[in-house]
Amino acid sequence: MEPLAIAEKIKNQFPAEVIEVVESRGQVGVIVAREQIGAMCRWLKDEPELRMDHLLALCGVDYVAKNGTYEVVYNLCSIPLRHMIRLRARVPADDCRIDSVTCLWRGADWLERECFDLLGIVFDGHPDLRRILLPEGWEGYPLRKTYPLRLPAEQEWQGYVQLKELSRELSRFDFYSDMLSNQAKAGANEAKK
Amino acid sequence: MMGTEFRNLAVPVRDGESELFTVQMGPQHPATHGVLKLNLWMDGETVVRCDPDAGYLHRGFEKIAENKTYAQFLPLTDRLDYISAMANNVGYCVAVEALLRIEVPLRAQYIRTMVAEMARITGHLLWLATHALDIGAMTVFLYCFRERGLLLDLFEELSGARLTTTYTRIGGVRQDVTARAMEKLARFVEEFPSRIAEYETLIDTNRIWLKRTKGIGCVSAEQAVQLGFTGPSLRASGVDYDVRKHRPYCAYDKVQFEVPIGVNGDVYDRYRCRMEELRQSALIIRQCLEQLPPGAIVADNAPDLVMPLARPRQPMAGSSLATGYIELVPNNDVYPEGDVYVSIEGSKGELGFYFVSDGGGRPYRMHIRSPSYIHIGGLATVCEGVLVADVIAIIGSLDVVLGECDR
Amino acid sequence: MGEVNQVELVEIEKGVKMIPGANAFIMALDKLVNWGRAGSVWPATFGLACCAIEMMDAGASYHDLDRFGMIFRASPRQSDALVVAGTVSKKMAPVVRRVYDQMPEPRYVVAMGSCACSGGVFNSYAVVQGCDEFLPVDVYVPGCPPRPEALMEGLMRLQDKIMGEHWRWSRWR
Amino acid sequence: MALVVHMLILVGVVLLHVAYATYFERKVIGHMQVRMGPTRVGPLGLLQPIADGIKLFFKEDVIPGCADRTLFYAAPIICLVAAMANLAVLPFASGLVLAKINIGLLFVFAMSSLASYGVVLAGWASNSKFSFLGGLRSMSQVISYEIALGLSLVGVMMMAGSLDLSEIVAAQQQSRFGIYAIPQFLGFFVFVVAMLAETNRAPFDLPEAESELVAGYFTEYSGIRFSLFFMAEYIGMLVMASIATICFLGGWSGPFAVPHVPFFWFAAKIYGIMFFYFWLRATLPRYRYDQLMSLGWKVLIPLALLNIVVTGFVKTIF
Repeated sequence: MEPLAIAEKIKNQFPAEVIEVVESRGQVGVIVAREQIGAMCRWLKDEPELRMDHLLALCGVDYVAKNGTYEVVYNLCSIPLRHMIRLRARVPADDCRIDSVTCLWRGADWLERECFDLLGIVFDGHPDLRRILLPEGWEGYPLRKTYPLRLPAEQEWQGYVQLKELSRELSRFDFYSDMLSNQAKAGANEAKK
Repeated sequence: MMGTEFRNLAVPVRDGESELFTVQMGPQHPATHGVLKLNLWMDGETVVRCDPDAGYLHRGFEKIAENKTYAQFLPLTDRLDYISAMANNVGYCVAVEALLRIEVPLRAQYIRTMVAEMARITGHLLWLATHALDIGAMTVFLYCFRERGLLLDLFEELSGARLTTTYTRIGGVRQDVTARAMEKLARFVEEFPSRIAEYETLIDTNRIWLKRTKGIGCVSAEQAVQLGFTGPSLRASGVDYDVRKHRPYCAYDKVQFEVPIGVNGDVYDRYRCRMEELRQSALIIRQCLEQLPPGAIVADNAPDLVMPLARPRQPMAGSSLATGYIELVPNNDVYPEGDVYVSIEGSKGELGFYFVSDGGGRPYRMHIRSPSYIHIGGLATVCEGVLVADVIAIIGSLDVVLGECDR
Repeated sequence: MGEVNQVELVEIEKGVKMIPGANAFIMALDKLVNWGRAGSVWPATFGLACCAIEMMDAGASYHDLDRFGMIFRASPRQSDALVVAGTVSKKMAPVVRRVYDQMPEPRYVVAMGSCACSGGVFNSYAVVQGCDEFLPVDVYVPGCPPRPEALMEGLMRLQDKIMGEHWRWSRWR
Repeated sequence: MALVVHMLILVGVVLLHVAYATYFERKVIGHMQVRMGPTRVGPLGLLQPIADGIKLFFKEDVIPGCADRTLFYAAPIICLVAAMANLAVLPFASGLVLAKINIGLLFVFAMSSLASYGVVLAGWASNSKFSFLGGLRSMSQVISYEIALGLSLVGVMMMAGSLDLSEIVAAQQQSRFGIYAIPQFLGFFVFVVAMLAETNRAPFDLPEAESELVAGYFTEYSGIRFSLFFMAEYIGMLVMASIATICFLGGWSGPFAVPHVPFFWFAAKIYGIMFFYFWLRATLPRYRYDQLMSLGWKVLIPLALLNIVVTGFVKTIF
């Protein structure tokens, strides 16, 4: 089925939810509100004419600077019918929550965890929402536009700071550390002279 | 780091008499293919629950991409699935070209198809090597590396690097193929099927191999789709989904090939599927060699920087190799606003790129749909109730690369 | 004792002398120990990223590290060298350090690839900018990834380094 | 005094053989895998085992903090002593045996099962999960295959009428075929399979399965203690190869006598069997734990029992 026709069908089924239909490079994205996302996905998956059984990708995009929302993007495709559609659910920045679709696709589990990990979007109903790519205890959400690419020293992850301290402490057991410290002393003495 | 709390999953402990035994396999473990960590709850040797932990190779690709121009990010794609870097280059360039509306000349399309298939062969060979090593057949490992070496030499001839090739460019390929390399490739393709037969004689008729792989880690078709599996791991379960056929890119609609489909979705079927794919890849390369048309290798409107040009071309606005800190001028003609999701069939499965452009010279957002990440996510389901030795076989058969998984 | 001194010792190479007539060599035990260590450097099987593939290639038939007596050991307790092959992310860094701490003395670290040397192309929030921030590195092998030959060269430099050591013996416990 | 000298000579010779068995293995497997094996340390890499030994001897000996120290110390020694004790009863040539005892075969069984205590203690004392699993696997594997191993040799005992290893060889030389491997082919087959399992070699190397359990029961051992395990394993292989030679392949007898070297054929046969070990390691994948058990209990033991019945039947009739 043509992507625009699919978008039209979605619009008919959920008139209150669809905010906008965007076409870009032959692909169609349907911008929707977040409230009915679970029901919408279920309908897309079960409707015999659509049968969107394959969740290609799920990711979040930070549009906070633009319009104060995050978007969770669902790229869906139908393996038997060979068509695809993109859902873009808007999540307001001040209430970063959306319903989970893990009950529809088991594979969404990790994708949602990643989205939570990197963008801080909370998925209600997710069985096990915790950090995945970044270690526990990491502060901030790297893919937000406000997050720096390179961390300043004061924002460094505590685990790594501790590791550096530990390695400094353990370095006195290194074979060459005695030698090096002696050399450093000798160098300092020479400098004094 | 991980406590012994069981969260919300009910763990079947046999009426309190047996305690579960937790093992943290990895990140430093010979069989986890890099830095995957598996938290296993075991009852004796049976795995009751498996909780994979990824992220030990998280390098922030998606954040880096937002801070680089499209051309600058290209070399980094090599390091995604570093086993078949060529395929990543092709995937990235196909996606960027869709976003920037660039039409690639036919010759470049064919060359890309060819190198992508070569990458698939190298990927599958490495997979077979490590998978066999995990199951204990160590000699296959070295035989596979022998053939892989020949292909790496060819990559070197094409691009100058063995592993991290950066061969394709946005709008084409880096340089034209040489006659000598094509001759070598033709010889390789001629000989390769007999080498596949050699691997098969080593393990295919081996009773221990069959016992270790048949009926292990079965994934039903429905389950595989649910989990989001793609590539050979999905096709082994009997689902006919191949991006090369579904949404053809490059020259895949101009060559003939078959997509091998499995039945049971067990470790053995995944192994068979990949072995057949090796044969099909050789077939595709042969057809590409025969059909390779003459012509340009770069599109006219390709925004490239370092290639020797036949005729002067528009440089990409505001970008140079040193633009790391240069402010780009937004140019909606060169970088139109919009978003696009384009995927290719990598050697592990569907490798997709989702781009959002806001008209600036850099991607506003880039998401990489990496098959390995999704396969590892499904590992917990597949590994429930199997023996610990089977966990190793299953990880091997799903063919995961952590560089791609953790990004 | 005087008689022994009269025998002319023939110096074969630096630090190794031979007593002519008798089938005997005189050398420092140090030299022998270093020779043994240099001849059997067992790296830990510890691949992190792209470089691990080239490390495997170095162990495979074309290059074959086994020729130098190097075999990969899975357990850090039985290995002598840690080849940090690939990007070290911050999440991984404590694990790398722990593997290093598990290794018995004398232990050596080879930083393989630009990422392990300096962070390489990945200058981002999640990547350690060079594993020497928390490990004492002996040999740096540049390249992205280094070819197997480059790794072999690095390991040979490590052998040279081992040959030059003095009294690096462990405490008897 | 002479006994002590003999003992020392034996231990020295065996240790040298063990060292060079590792070299032999690396070379054989190397060539099977289109590589070279060690070539750089000494001419043709011949000094490789010496270098390995020196390195391991001067390496730090790590004892994990939460390990049980006493058992951790004891385990490799138990392994090595049990393996070495076997050497005493092996007849390398006619009359060339340290202790000629009339229950030699039983002694070998006893010692080889004692060695598994060392393994299981190592797994337990390391207080590491991989070691623990490796130790348990090894224990159950040895117990299961010990039965098949013992039963497969009952046929030999019945034919030879003795448990004394020298007498078994002597009886074999007088038998119709000269070696028992032909009439006892069933027993020989069971013995070879059980022998591989007993010595934890491929395809039954589950206790030290590298891809599953890192290094199995000796994961936590380093330096010289690790090399003790290594030696014990290779001596175990040598002992099992000797038993196979003595009980099935006619011991030191050969097609023609080699002057001055009475143990020539014995050594040649042992090296043939060692080659077989390495060959299998380069060829076969690894069994899974439960498959290994079902092979042992459902195939090998019934086969060995069948062999006993047939042997007894034939012996009664003829």
